Amino acid sequence: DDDGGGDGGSGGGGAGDAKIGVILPDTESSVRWEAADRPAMEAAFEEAGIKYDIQNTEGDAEKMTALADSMIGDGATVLAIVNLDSASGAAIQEKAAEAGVLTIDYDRLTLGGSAEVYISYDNVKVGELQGQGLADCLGDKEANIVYLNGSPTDNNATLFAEGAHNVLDGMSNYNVVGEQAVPEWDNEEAATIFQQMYTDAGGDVDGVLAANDGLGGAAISILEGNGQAGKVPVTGQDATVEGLQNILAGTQCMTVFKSSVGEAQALADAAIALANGEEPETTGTVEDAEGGRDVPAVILDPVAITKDNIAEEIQNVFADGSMTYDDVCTGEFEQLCADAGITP
Amino acid sequence: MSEIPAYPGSVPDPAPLLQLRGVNKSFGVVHVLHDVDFAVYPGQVTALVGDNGAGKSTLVKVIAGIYGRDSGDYLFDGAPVNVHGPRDVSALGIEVVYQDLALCDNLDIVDNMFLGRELRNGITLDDLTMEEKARETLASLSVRTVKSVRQSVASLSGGQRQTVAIAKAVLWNSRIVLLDEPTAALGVAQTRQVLDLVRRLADRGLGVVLISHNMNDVLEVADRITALYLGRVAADVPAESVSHSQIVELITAGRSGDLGIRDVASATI
Amino acid sequence: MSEIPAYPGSVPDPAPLLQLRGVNKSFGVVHVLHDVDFAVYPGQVTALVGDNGAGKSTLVKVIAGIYGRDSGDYLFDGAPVNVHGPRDVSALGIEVVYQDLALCDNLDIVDNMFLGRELRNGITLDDLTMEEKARETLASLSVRTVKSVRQSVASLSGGQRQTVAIAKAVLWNSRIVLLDEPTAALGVAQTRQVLDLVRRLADRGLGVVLISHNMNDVLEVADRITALYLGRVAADVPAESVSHSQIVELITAGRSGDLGIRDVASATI
Amino acid sequence: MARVKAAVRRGFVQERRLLAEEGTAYLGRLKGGDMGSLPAILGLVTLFIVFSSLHDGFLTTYNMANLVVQAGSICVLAMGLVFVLLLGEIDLSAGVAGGASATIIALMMIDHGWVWWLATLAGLAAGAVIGLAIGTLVAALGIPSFVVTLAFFLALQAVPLKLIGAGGSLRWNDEVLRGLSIKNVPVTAGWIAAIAIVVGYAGLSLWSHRSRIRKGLVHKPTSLVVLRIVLLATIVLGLTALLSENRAVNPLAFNISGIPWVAPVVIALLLFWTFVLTRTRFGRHLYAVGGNAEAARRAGISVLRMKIAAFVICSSMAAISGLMAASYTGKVSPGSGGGNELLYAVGAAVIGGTSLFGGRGRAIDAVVGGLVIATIPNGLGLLNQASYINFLVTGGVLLLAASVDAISRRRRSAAGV
Amino acid sequence: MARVKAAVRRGFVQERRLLAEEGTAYLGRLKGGDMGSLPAILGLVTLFIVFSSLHDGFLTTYNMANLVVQAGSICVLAMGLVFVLLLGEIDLSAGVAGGASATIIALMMIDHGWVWWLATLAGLAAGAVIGLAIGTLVAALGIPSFVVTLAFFLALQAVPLKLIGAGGSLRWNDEVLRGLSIKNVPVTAGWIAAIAIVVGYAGLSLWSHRSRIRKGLVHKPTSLVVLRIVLLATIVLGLTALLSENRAVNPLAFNISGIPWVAPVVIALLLFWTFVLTRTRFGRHLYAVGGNAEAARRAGISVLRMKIAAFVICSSMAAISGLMAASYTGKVSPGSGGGNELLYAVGAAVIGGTSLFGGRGRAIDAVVGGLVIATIPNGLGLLNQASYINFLVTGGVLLLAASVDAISRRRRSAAGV
Ligand SMILES: Nc1ncnc2c1ncn2[C@@H]1O[C@H](COP(=O)(O)OP(=O)(O)OP(=O)(O)O)[C@@H](O)[C@H]1O
Ligand SMILES: Nc1ncnc2c1ncn2[C@@H]1O[C@H](COP(=O)(O)OP(=O)(O)OP(=O)(O)O)[C@@H](O)[C@H]1O
Ligand SMILES: [Mg+2]
Ligand SMILES: [Mg+2]
Repeated sequence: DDDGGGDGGSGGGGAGDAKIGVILPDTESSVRWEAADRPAMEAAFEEAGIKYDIQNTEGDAEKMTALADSMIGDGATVLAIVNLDSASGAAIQEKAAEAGVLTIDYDRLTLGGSAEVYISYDNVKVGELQGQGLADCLGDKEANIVYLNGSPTDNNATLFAEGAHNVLDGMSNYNVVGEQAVPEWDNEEAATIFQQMYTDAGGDVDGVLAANDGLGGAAISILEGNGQAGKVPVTGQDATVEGLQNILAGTQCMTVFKSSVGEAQALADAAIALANGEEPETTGTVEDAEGGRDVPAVILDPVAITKDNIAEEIQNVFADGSMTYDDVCTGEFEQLCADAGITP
Repeated sequence: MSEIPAYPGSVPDPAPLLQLRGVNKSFGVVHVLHDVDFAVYPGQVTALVGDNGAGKSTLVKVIAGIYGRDSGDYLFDGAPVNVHGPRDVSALGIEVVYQDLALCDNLDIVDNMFLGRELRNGITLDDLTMEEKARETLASLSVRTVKSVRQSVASLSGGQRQTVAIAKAVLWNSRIVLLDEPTAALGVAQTRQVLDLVRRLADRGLGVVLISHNMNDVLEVADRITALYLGRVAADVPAESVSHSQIVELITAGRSGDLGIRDVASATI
Repeated sequence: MSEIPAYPGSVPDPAPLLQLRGVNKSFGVVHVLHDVDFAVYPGQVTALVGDNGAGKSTLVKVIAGIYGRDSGDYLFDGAPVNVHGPRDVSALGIEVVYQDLALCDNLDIVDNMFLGRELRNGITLDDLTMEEKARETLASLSVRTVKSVRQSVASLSGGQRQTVAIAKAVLWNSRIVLLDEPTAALGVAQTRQVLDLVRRLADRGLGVVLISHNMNDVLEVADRITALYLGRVAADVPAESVSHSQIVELITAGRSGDLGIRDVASATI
Repeated sequence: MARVKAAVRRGFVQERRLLAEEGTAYLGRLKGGDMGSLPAILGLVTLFIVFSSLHDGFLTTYNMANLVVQAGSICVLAMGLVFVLLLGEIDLSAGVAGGASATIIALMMIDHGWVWWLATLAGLAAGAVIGLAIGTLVAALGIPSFVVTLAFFLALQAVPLKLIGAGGSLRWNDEVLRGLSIKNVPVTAGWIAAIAIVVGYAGLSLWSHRSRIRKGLVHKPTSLVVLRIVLLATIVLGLTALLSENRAVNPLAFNISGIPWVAPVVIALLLFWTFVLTRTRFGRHLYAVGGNAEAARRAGISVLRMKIAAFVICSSMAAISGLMAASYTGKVSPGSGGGNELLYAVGAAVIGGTSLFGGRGRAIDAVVGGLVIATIPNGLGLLNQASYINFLVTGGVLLLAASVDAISRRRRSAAGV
Repeated sequence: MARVKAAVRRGFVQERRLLAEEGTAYLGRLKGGDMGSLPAILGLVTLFIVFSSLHDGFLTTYNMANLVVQAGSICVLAMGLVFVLLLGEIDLSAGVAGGASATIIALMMIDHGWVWWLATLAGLAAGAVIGLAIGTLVAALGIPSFVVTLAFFLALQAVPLKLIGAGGSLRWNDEVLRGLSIKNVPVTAGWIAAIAIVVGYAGLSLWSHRSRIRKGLVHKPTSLVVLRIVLLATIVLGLTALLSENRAVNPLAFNISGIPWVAPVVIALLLFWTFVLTRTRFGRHLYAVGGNAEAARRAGISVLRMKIAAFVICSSMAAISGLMAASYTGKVSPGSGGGNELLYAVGAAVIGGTSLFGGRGRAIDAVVGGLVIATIPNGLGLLNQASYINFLVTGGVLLLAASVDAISRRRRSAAGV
C-alpha cells in the first residue's frame, strides 16, 4: 500500500521490510480510536519512517479476523490489535505466530494469547474512578444510586462495573435501587431503561453511575424532563464533548479521561522496537491467568475530570487531538467555559 | 386406457359411490349451502348445474376437502368417512379439476401434472418417464400449440392452462372425477375431446361430476342432473326426464312445474 | 343509457376506428403473432376467433398496451398513435375485459369497478355515488346472488367475478370495448344479458371486439369475424358470408375452401 | 299525540331491530375471525394487566405519560413503513434514514443557527430525497427493495459518521424540538384540542351517516353511531383529564401536567394518514397496487409513481421519527437509528395487522402495534432484571402479542376469506 | 469404409445443427432476460477486476484462500435461508440461532469434554429444535414468520448471554473444528477429491444425456454436454492446482498449501442441497408450496410439514454457519450472530437470484451471492479507508451487484415471463 493516499501511508525505507499493522476495535463505543489513536500512531510511525497499516473493524470480530488475515498477507511483521474479546484475539495471535508475525495487545489484554507486550489503561481502575467520583459528588449522605452499565456483550463494560462496585459496595450509606445493562451501548435504549429505573424508584434516585458519557447523557436527558438535571450527579467516561459540556453545565459529575495520544505513543514505541528486532521498554508485567504467563506490560493511568480540575485537564484533552476549544465552548458553553477558566 | 372392460352405462341407479347428506356451509354470515344432498353414481355422469353464485364450486370444494362442512354427512361407498383435507380425498380416489385451476406458476407443465404424485426411481425423481407420460396425455387432449412440456405454466394461454389441469386429473386411476367448468376456456376441438373423455371415463365405471353452464353439453353427456338454486338442491333427476327449457327454468327460478324448491320466495343466501 | 341515438347497424365498412398493421410479437423464442392485421369498425361487433393458444389474448393485450409490439403499426381514427401502456389506451377510449380478469382481491366490488377512475368530491372520494352506480350496473347484468357491493371480490364465485369485470368496462363512455371470453364463466341468463349488451353497445356506435369459443354466440352477435390460426390471420370476413362449419374449419385447420392461410403446412409458432 | 307516540315507538322498534342485526353481524364477523385491530388491542390489554400486577408503578399516570413519549418515535416510524409494506415492499433503511435526517436537522440548527422549523423542513427534505432515490431504484430499475434498502442501510450510516465524527454526538437542545418529549401541552389547550377532536368526529360520522340514509344506502343503526361517539369521547376526555393532573414523582418539587407534546403530533399524523389512505384516490390506488399490481396497472394506475410515493412517505416519516428519538435522548450520534429500531417498527406494523405481502394495513395498526412494542421495555425496565432475562421476555411477549392476532386471522382464513 | 465415413459426417452435421440451435435458443433466452446466475457472476467478476486493479494483494492466492474462508459462513447461512425464502417466509433469527448453537457446541467440548463430532451433532440438534419451534409457530398457528423470528432473534440472544455470561467468550480451540478455517486439505487428498468431482459430474451428465436420447426426449447437443464438462474440469482442477502451491507470505518460514477445509464443506453442502432441491420429491414440493401454496395443498402436499421442514433446515444450516464463524474467529461470545450477518445472508441469497416472494431460488444462488458479499469487505479491507467510506462503498457496491441482476430480470418480465 504505497500509494500514499487514503489514511494509510508510508515512510522511507528506514526499517527495511518492517511493517506494522494496527487493528482498532470500533467507531461506536468511543470517539478515540479514529480521532486520537489513529492520528497519533500515524505521526509516530511517519516519524520513525516505518511502513504501517491502521484499520478499524467496526465492532465485528469476524471482520477483525479478516483484517488480520489480509494484513499478514500484506506483509506486516508486527501486528497490534485491540481485541473485541480474548478468544478471538487469541485466535488471531495464534495465526500470526504461525506466520511468524509478532503481536501486541493494545488497550485490552488477550487472555490466553501470545502477545509480546501489553499496552493499556487499567479498565477496572476506570470503574474505580467512576465509583469514587460519584461518591465524591454525593458526599456522606444517604443516597439511592442506580447503575447504567455498558453492553452486556462487552467485556470492558463488565470490568467498568466491577471497578465501580469495588469502590461503592464498601460504602454503606449508598443503596443500589437499580442496575441494568444497555444492549450495544444504545443511547436511546439507555434513556428508556433509565427512565424506567427512575420510575421504579419512585423518582427517589440521588446518583447515577453511567458507564460512559453517552449513557450518562441519556440519563441526564430524562432527569431534565423531571426537573432533576444538575441535582442528581451522573458519571461518565471518555471525556467526550458531550460529557465535558455536561460537566461545565453542572449536569454531569465527572468523566474519565484516558489520553489516547499517550497510549498510542507507547504503542508506537513498542511496535517500532519490535519491528527493529529490539526488546520494548515496559513498566512491569500483567498476569494472564488463562494463559498461565506474565505478560510484559506498559500500564497507563486514567484521569478523572470533574468540575474542579476541568480547567487544567481539558488542555490535555485538547492536546489529544480529538477536539478543540471550539468544539466544546460553542454557543451557550462559551460563557460556561470562561466561568470555569477555560481559554482558547 | 380403453382395454378396461366398460361398465354397462345405463344400469338404473346402482349404489352411490359418494354421497353427501344435509350439508350446510357458511362463510361468516353468508350461508352458501343449505341442507344439500348430493350423490355420485359409478358409471354415470352427474351434471351439477346452477346459476352464477348458486354454490356449485363451494359444493365441489366441500367434497374435495378444501372447505370443511358446518354440518352434514360425507359417505363414501356407503360408509361415513372423515375427510380433513385434499390429501384424504385423493386417497379415496377422487380427482378434482377446480374452476380456478390452481397451478403452480413457477413449475413447468410436467411438474404440475405430476404434482404430489411424482414418479420416482429410488429416491430420485424419474423425470424422463414423467415427461413421456405428460406428452402422451396432452396429445390425447388435442393440444397442438404447446411448444414444449417443459414450458412454465405461467406462459400458457387460458385454454392451455385449462387443458393442463384436466390432464392432471385424468392421469390417475381414480374412482371419481369432479370437473368444475372444465370446458369454459376451451376451443371447439378441445371441448369435443373433453366431452368424449367424460363419457369414456363414465363408461369405464368411474363416477363423473360435470359442472357446466352450457346446456347442450350437459344434455349430451349427462346421465343425471342436479340443479342448485341459491345453495339449495332444486332438483336431482335423470337427464332423460328433463328438457333444455326445464333445466334453464330450474336454474334461474328454482322451480319448473312440479320440480323444484317448494318455497322459492323465502329462499335467501 | 338507451337515449343516445342508435348508430345505423349495417352501414357497410365505415372507416376503421382502430387498426393494427403487420403486428409481430414474440416472447423470447416463441413467436406468437405473425404479421397480424386487425381492424375494429364503429358500430360493428368484430368476433375474434381461434384455437386455444392461437394468440387472441396476446393480440388483445397488445391492443390494450399491456404488451409492447415487436413491429407493426397501431392506428386510431386513421392516425398512427404511440401507446406506452394501459393508461394511454384508456385515454383513447378503449376499454378491455381481460380473460384473466385481474381484479384486486383486497378491494371490494365498488372499489374494483371504479379503480383508476374514482369519482371525487373535491379531493375526497365520493363513495356514496360510486356505490349507487355500481349497484345499478350490476343489477342491469342480472346479478342476483351478490350479497353486498361492499363484499371483497376475493369471496366471489367465478361468474360473479366475471360480471364485475364486465361491469367495470361498460361503466364508461368509451369508443371501443374489447371482451376476451366474457361469457366463459357466466350462467345462462347472464350470458344472455352480456350478448344483448354487446349488441346494444355496437348499436350505439361503439366498436366492439368479442372473443369467444362459442360459435353460436359469435354468429348471433358478430358483424365481422377475424380468425387467427397459430398467430396468423386466417380470415377476416363479414359474418354473413361464412357458415358455422366454415369458421370451425378456419379455427382448427387454418383453411376452409378458398379462405385461409395459403401455406398452412409451413406455419409454426 | 297518539300518532306521534306510535311513530316514535315505531322508530324505536326499528332502531332496536337494526342494532340487533348489527350485533349478530359483528358476532358473525368475530366468529369468522375478522377482528380488525381487536387482537392487537387485546394483546396490549394483556400486557397492561401483567405488568401492572407485577409492578405498582406501571399504571401510574407518570409512567403512562412515559410510555406515550417512548412509543412516539416507533409509532411514527411504523406508520411510515405501513405505506411501503402496503405495496409488499420493505425499507430496511428507514431507521438510519431517520438518524441521518436528525443529524442534518441538528447541524442546521447548531452550525447554521437555523430556526427549528426551517431545520425540520430541511430534515424532512433529506428524508424525502432518500425515499425518492430508493423508490426510483426499486420501481424504475426493479431491484428488490430488500437489497436496495440494505444498501441504503449501510450507506446512510456514513452520513452521521462523516458529519458528526466517530463516537461524537450533537446536542439537541432547541426549546421546541427538545420540548417535544419533555414538555407538555398547556392544560387548557389540551382540553380544547380534546374537545375539538370529539366534536369533529361526532360531526363527521353523523353527517356521513345521514348522507347514507338519505341516499338509501346500507347504513349502521343510528344508536351504534352514537355509541361509538360516546365511547371515543369517554376515552379522549378521560385521558385528557388524567394527564391534566400533576403527575411528577415528587409533586411538590416539580409540576408535570398536561398531555406530552408527542401525543398530539402522533395523533395528527395518524388522522392525516388515515384520511389519505381511506378517503383519497391516492390511498385507494396504494391498496390496489399492493393487492394486485398488474390489475392496478391495467386500470391505468402508474405503479412506478405509487412505489416512489410510498418510499418518499416512508423516509419522510422516518425523518420525523428520527427527530422524535433525538428529542427523547437529547442528542444525535452516529449510531442513531442503526440498532433494532427498524425491525421493531416493522414488527409493530405487522402485530397491528399489516401484511408483509401487501394490500392490507392501516395507519392505526402502526400506532397500536407501536404501543405494544413500546410497552415491553417500559414494563421490563421497571422490573430490573438481568439482560438475558430481558431478551427472553421481550421475545416471548412479542410472540404472545402476535399469536393472539394470528390465531384470530387463521380462523378467518379457515373461513375461506 | 465410405459408409462409415458418411455416417460420421452425417452425425457431425446433425451435431453442428443441434449446437447452432442451442446457441440461438441461449441467445434468445439471454435476450429475453432469462440469465440464470450469470448476472451475479458478472457482478463478482466486476468486483474482482476493480479490486485487483486497486490493490496488488487482492488477486494473490493467499488472499483468494482468505476469501474462500471468509465467505464460508455466509454462504452456508444463505443456503439455509434459501429454503425459507423459497416458501416466501423469512428467518431473522438464523444468525443468532447459529450463535446459540455454536455456544452449545463450545460448552459441550469445554465443560463436558465431548469429542468434536458429538458436540457438533448436539449443536445441529439445537439448531433443528429451534427450527422446529419456529416452523410450528409459523405453520400451525399462522403467525407471520417476520414476527416469530424477530421474537426468536431476541430470545435466542439470551442463550449465549446466560451460558457464557455478560462480556465473556468461549475459546474455540478444538483441533478439527478450529482447523476448519485455518487448516488445509492435504494436497494429495485435494487432488483426489477434485478429480472425483470432475469424473462424477462427467459420468452423471453423460449418463442422463444418453437416457434422454434413448427415450427420444428433447436433449442438448452432445458437444455442448462435453463442453460443459471440460469447463468444469478446467475450473476445478485449475483452482486445485493454484491452491496446492505454497501461498504463505514468507514462504521460507512457513508452508501454507492445499484447499482450505471450509471449501469442501461448503461444496458438499451445495451438492447435497442442490440434489435435494432438484432431484427429490421433497425439493419439488418446496417449490410448489412456494409458487402457489393453495395449489400445493390441493395436490395433497402438506404445507404445514413443508414449512416446518424448511425452518428446520434453515436453523440447522445456521448452526453449521455459526460453527464456521466460531472456527474463523476462534471463539464464541454473546454477540455472535447478532450483527448484520442475517441481513447480509438474505442479501446474498437475493443477489444470487432467490426471490423473497417464494418459488424461485437455488442453493448455488446462495454461494454466488455469498461470494459477492464476502468480496466487498475483503477488498475494502485491503484498501484501508476511513470507516464512513467503507459504509458508503459497501452500500454502493451491493446496489451495483444487485442492479446487474435486476436489469436483466426486468427485461425478462418485460418479455412477459
Ligand atoms: N370465501 C367466501 N366468502 C364469502 N362468500 C363466498 C366465499 N366463497 C364463495 N362465496 C359466495 O358463495 C356463493 C357461491 O359461490 P360458488 O363459487 O360456489 O358459486 P358457483 O355456483 O360456483 O358460481 P359460478 O357459476 O359463478 O362459478 C357466492 O355468492 C359467493 O359470493
Ligand atoms: N408470456 C408468455 N411467454 C411465452 N409464451 C407465451 C406467453 N404468453 C402467451 N404465450 C404463448 O403464446 C401463445 C398464444 O397465447 P394466447 O394467450 O394469446 O392464446 P389465446 O388465443 O388467447 O388462447 P385461449 O383461447 O386458450 O385463451 C400460446 O401458445 C402461449 O403458450
Ligand atoms: Mg363456480
Ligand atoms: Mg386467451
